[in-house]
Amino acid sequence: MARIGVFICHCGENISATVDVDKVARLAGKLSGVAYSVDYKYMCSDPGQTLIVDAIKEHKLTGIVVGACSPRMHEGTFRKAAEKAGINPYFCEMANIREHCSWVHPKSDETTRKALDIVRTMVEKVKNDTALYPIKVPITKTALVIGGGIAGIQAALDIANAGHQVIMVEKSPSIGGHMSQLSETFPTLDCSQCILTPRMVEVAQHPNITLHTFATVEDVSGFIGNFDVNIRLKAKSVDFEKCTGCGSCWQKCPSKKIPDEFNAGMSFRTAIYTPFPQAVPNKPVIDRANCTWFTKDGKCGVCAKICPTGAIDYTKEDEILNIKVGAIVTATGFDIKHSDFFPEYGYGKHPDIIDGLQFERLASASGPTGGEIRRPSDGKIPETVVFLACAGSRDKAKGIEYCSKICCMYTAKHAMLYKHKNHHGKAHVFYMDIRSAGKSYDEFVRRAIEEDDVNYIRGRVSKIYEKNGKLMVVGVDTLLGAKPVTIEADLVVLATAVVANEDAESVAQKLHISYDKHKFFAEAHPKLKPVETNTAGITLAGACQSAKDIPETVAQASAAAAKTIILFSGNELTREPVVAIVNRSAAPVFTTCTGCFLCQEVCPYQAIEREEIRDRAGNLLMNAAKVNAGLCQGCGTCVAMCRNKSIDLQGFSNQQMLSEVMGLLNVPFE
Amino acid sequence: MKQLQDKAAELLENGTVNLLIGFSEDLGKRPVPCFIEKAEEANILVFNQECKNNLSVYLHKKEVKDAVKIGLVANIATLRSVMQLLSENQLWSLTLTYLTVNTAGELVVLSSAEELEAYVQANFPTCRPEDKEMLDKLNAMTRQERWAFWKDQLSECVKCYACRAVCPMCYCTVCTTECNQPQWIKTSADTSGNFEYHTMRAMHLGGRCINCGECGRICPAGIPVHLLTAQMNQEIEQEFGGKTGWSLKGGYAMNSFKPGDKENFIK
Amino acid sequence: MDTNQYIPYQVRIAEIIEEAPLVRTYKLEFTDPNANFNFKAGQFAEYGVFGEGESTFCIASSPTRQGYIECTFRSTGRVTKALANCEINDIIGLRGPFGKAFPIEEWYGKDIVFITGGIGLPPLRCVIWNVLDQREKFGKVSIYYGARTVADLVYKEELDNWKNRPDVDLFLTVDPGGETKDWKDNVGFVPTIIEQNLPTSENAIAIVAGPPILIKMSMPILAKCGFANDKIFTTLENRMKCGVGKCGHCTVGKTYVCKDGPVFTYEEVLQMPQEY
Amino acid sequence: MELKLISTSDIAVFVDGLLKAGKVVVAPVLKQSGKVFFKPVQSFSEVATDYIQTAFSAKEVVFPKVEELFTYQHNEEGGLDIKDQLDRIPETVVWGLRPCDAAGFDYLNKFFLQENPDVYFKARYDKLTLVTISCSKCDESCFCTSVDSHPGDTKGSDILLTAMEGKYYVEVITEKGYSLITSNSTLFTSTDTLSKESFLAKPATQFSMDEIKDRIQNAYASAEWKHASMGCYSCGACAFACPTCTCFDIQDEGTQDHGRRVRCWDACGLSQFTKHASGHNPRNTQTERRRQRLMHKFKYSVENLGVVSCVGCGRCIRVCPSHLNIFENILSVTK
Amino acid sequence: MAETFEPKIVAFVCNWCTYAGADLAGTSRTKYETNVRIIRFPCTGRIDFMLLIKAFQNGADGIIVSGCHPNDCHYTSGNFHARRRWMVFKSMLEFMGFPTERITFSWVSAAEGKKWADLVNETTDSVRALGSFTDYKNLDFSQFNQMDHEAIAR
Repeated sequence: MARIGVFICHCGENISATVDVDKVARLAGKLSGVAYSVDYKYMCSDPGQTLIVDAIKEHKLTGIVVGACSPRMHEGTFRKAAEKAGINPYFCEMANIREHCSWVHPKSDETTRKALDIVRTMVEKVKNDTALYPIKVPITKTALVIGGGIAGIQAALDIANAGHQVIMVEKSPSIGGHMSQLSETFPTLDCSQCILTPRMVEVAQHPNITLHTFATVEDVSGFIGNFDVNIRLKAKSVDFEKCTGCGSCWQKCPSKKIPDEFNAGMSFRTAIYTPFPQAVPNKPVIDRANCTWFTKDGKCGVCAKICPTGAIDYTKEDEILNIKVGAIVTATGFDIKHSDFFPEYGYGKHPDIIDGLQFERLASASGPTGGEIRRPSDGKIPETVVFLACAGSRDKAKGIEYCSKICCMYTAKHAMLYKHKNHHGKAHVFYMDIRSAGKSYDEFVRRAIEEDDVNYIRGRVSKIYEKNGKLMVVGVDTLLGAKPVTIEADLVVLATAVVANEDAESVAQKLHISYDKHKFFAEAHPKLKPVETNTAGITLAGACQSAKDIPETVAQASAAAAKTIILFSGNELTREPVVAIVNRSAAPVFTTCTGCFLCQEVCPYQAIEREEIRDRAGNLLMNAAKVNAGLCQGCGTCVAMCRNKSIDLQGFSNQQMLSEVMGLLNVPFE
Repeated sequence: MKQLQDKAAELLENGTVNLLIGFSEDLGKRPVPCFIEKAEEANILVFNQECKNNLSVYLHKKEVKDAVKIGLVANIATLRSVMQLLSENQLWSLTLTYLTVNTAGELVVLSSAEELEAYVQANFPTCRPEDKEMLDKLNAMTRQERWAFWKDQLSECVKCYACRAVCPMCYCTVCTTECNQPQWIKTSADTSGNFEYHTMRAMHLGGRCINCGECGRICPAGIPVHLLTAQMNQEIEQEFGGKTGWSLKGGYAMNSFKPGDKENFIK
Repeated sequence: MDTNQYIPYQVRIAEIIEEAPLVRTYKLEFTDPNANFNFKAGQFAEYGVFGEGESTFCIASSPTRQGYIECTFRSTGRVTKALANCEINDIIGLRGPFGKAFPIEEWYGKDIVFITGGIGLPPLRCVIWNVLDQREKFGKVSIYYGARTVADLVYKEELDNWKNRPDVDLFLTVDPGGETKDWKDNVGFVPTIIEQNLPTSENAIAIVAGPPILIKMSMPILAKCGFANDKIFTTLENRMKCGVGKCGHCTVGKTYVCKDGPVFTYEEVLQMPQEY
Repeated sequence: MELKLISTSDIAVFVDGLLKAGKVVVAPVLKQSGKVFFKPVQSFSEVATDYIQTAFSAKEVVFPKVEELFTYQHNEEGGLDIKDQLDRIPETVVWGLRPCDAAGFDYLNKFFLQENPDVYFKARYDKLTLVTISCSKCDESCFCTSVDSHPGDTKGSDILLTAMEGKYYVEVITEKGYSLITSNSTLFTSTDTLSKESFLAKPATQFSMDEIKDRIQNAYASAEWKHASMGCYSCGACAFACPTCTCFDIQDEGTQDHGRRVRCWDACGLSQFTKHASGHNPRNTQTERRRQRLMHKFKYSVENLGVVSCVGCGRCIRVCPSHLNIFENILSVTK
Repeated sequence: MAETFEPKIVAFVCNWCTYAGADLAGTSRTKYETNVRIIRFPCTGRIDFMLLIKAFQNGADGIIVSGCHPNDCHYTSGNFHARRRWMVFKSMLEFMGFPTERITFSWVSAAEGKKWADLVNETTDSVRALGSFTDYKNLDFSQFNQMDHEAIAR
């Protein structure tokens, strides 16, 4: 049998006050397999640890049990001590006789007996401990950033600046995301593009960043440190090598009636286009769905004719690019509900009922109106504008219980912008609560109310209808005795709810990350792992996780970058060896696994793979499960699932757990 | 019968199958499993209500596996178990052809998993009335009465493992009973050892058992072991839905969950 | 009343030698001073760890060495693993001696050829010492022994001892690839080595033990040398439980390896069904 | 041999008398499963009378399915206290077993005691008296007449009862038997030899040992084995039901500190039976395993102990999940 | 032991919630019955039903199985799988006539030190009321060993 040392700690008085530590140590010494047993005032103190180290060496102990506090407290400490003494740290177990015994029971024989039971149980476990060694996983020090919005940009720059390769994938023709559409930003009212575009350019020019716009993630396999990703490079129909970005093609393009996404559909673009003047890369792509060449097979072809460098290539096909990366930052961003979501506001049929993003474009100097706020229907400057906060958000009936978080602030901003541009105009804001937590946020709202006298009405708007050229906004003012109010407006701006992208679900499935019922991606832990996902090596940045404003997004992006950089800081990833393994043995047995693979489904981490076992001639002999130690987190659910005990969990093995039960219940002699 | 024999002969003749597993009659005119490799032997085949054995068990047998291309004369329970086996990634090394007789008494030949699935779903068996009756009887008993019942029954178990041997779902090369590091199940056939063994077996088969009832039928001690799994399947179907041996995609209730699963028994 | 053959002696582990990876030798002393455990070369015993069970292997020490027994085992299964976890002074169970021994007396005056590989040496070690301890009674003694790698060779000191003895021809070898830099002996499979140094068969006995493949390969060579099948001895190792010809695990045809064996002449082996 | 008569009505008195005398009486009992098992009874009223054959043989009385070899307990000196249970075995009467089972005991006796006597068997056997009842009925699985026995065979019995209308014809074969009836001698009246024939069942004779004995010699190589064992599910039902199967396994139950060592039934038909720790299995296929079992019954045991170790009780046929038929197999492999 | 029957109760708990909860009970010095012995698992999903059987067979009178509340599992879904397993296991034991009231399932989070203490007390009381668990112990002889014992009794 093994030679086990038992070390009973007094923890000052904490244990010895109610437990007869001397008796425990004495009786533990009689247990079979226990070669040495002692009690001491403070085991965790330096002399205490030295005592352990010396005892291990002197008595050639093969394992130790420390009867002291909770393993959650000092397991690490004593395992280090064991290692220092030259035995594998996993031959050290803690017997929790403080939290689970001395602190919760009065001084009595019972308490002492319980302490001894706990010690004996762990002795039995140690007898069945095995040497475990940290698991090393090699790491490809390249990061994939999915999404070229501010979140993606920030993360990419941080990682790249730390000296690692970054591959950025953006589905639209230019990076920049929603932020590039914004006019000014709260609470400082500085111009969004002025602060964003330099970052965009930095990305484009950064030696460590490879940018793929007009591209999407096709599929992802592999695991932390070793992802294998296929990227679909959509056919741009323009050879970026040759294209100089002169722009003559889109100036000449005949099909000019395509709603412009960048301007939220309030202006038109051509079929070959760059989304906006400061686009990065500033080179056009052909929108094949709307290009006459493709829709009316081969007619037109103007752009090809006039292109001075002959960069146009209609024959280009989508390409699949395979890349190997070690970590993935998911920054796929968000979408908003549009006015057509609201029956009570006329299903967005009325051109002058617009959403926040459209207002941003109206207010933006680069927008369709050059920054003058004119209403879409007739281009008149509206005299009265009504802003509706919480349009859709916090509304069970609409299936969106959550708060979209940014609306309160940008509504205030919008009202302010309007007032700054039309001092005589009237701005009304319907709101439920003003949520302006955040640095100098509330001051900003107060400014809107007090300095720019925006009229804030607490209440909801039940309906909007048109009456002789005016939009009748019918609501209630809950503060002034809940009386109904009706405002005749020229323009209504809905602060519509922030929602997940429509393709969020499929993206999540490709990445094997979980998502909540609103299709926002789920973090690994709501408090302690807000950036990681359940799939090791994949992090979240920005509004793909939940509605966020710019500073929050940037902060999280940097956090995601930090996580990635930490992962990249070593050449290999070292993980706790407490992982499941499927047994393997020599021929003719190979393994007892029958390859039913019922375990695969229970694994939350997709850590169970299939292995084909073949003979020398290459004939398939059997299929067997195999645990990817890089992915396994050691929950052991598969172990309890496995009918013939082919999977076992290192550190909590069947042998160990059963021995604990047996040891606990079979009292040898008193 | 003639039809069946001719078809079998044909399949053996044209090499669609190398080995045909079916039923023939022994001296006592009881249907017994038979194994036919030559077309001319096909005339010994019989198929009737008395053909109860679940022949899919033989598909795990080395001597059978070696034949690779196998024809199975099967009752619906057998076909259902094949479905379950396929969903559990077994039988991958075999090419199977199934011969059965439908309710109208016509011969049906199924030569692909898809055909099999369609046929099984169309003719899906319900819980056997005699089992249902016993289950209700037992469930109506008091806890102590049930304990007494099983104690008396299981005291006769000698651990011959016939129940395991005839079970198509017990295909593990090393059963938990043979795992000895650690030794989970006492080798002793004393009553507590028997309780252990049968509890374990039932737990491992719940949600996988296809209710063919063979284990109970053949128990030399006459223990109705099949009731344990029948009860569990009933339970599982009620609570979590899903039928065993219904779909090639599987759908094992015990390796999946719904956030809203019943938990009224949890404090 | 007859002695109860299922009650084990209690023996104390007096010495532990790490022979090779997973292979250990224990020197065992009887706790009961007047236990009369008289064994002959080739017999085996049941070694038991209480709570885990018993495992079967030969007695590796020579009956000419009294007062203790030695056993050498590789930890593979439940019991041998438990045995391997034992420490000096631990008590283990011992039942035996069981089985037929080598008819050493009949070999007086003859040349003895030992052929073995890997963990097959322990069953022969007992015979080897038995022979060497009464060296004068025998003719030439040659030992052919090999293992997969140098590390897998067991009884390393004794091998040196035998090597340096003028009255023993030791042909030591390791499988190709198993050699180390400072390995001076042969490289190649045991049968090859025999081919290169053919023993003379007249008035000689050959004893072969080891992995089945080794036995299979060696037999034709010995035949070529002119060894008659009844002059070749081997020892079979089947799964055993009782050791007294009752439990039935070790049966090969009608033969109970535990009581009719484990020592057989090659001729006897050929009579049996090939189920071992 | 003493010959007696006892009236059917006195049987109960006799058995209950044995119980009163403190003997343990093991007799056939009908259980709700519809099968008949040997059980210790408290009164004759529990004893089943109308049965052809019990589900399992009576061998459990001398060779329990679980035999506790000894218990062990770590003592403070670091050694172990080891105790066997041999002294606990009570005087036992097995009532109403069939002649085939009794013949089985005859074989068990040879097997366990001829060489390396087994103390556990001996302890139980010494305290055992077998009261056999001849068969008046049989079924298609019975074939005792094929293995040198018959429904009125006295082999192995201490007392053989044969039912004749209103009374039983009592053949007292051994000392044990004699002492049993003297304990209650008033119930018995002496008689001359009577002919049992007309009261005995007539099982079909499948073959005669004489023809088999020679042909079995070369049976090992027969190609028929594969076919004969194809249907075998490799369970242990036949072996466990068999009155002469003696294979067992030895296992420890408990911790390293204290527990017990038991021997429990094992079967050469189970795939793990011969498997080495290395995974190498000398009898890797069911064909080899079933051949071993049948050859043992009809050839090896003859060579080792001079007797056929099949008594023709037919249990293996009745319990076999796939209705493998031992005499069909024997006939086919000795063709 | 004292004249009143003191049950042996084994608690199978997960490391992240209930074990921590029990630690919290300790740090906040919440007193409770001494009858419970805790065995620590990484997750309720790891708990093999065989261990419960083994515990009862080796003399446990009651068992507590406890882990994270649904959705709080450190490994996201271990407790969901466990929950199904227990539900089926329990009903199966009931079908076999096993006194399942001796098993208490519970969710105890790392913050619920008080709940842990209460759980232990309640379970101890109820099991104490049920008395010693003998059903398994009484099984523990094959019929013929049983016979031996009767014989010795005479």
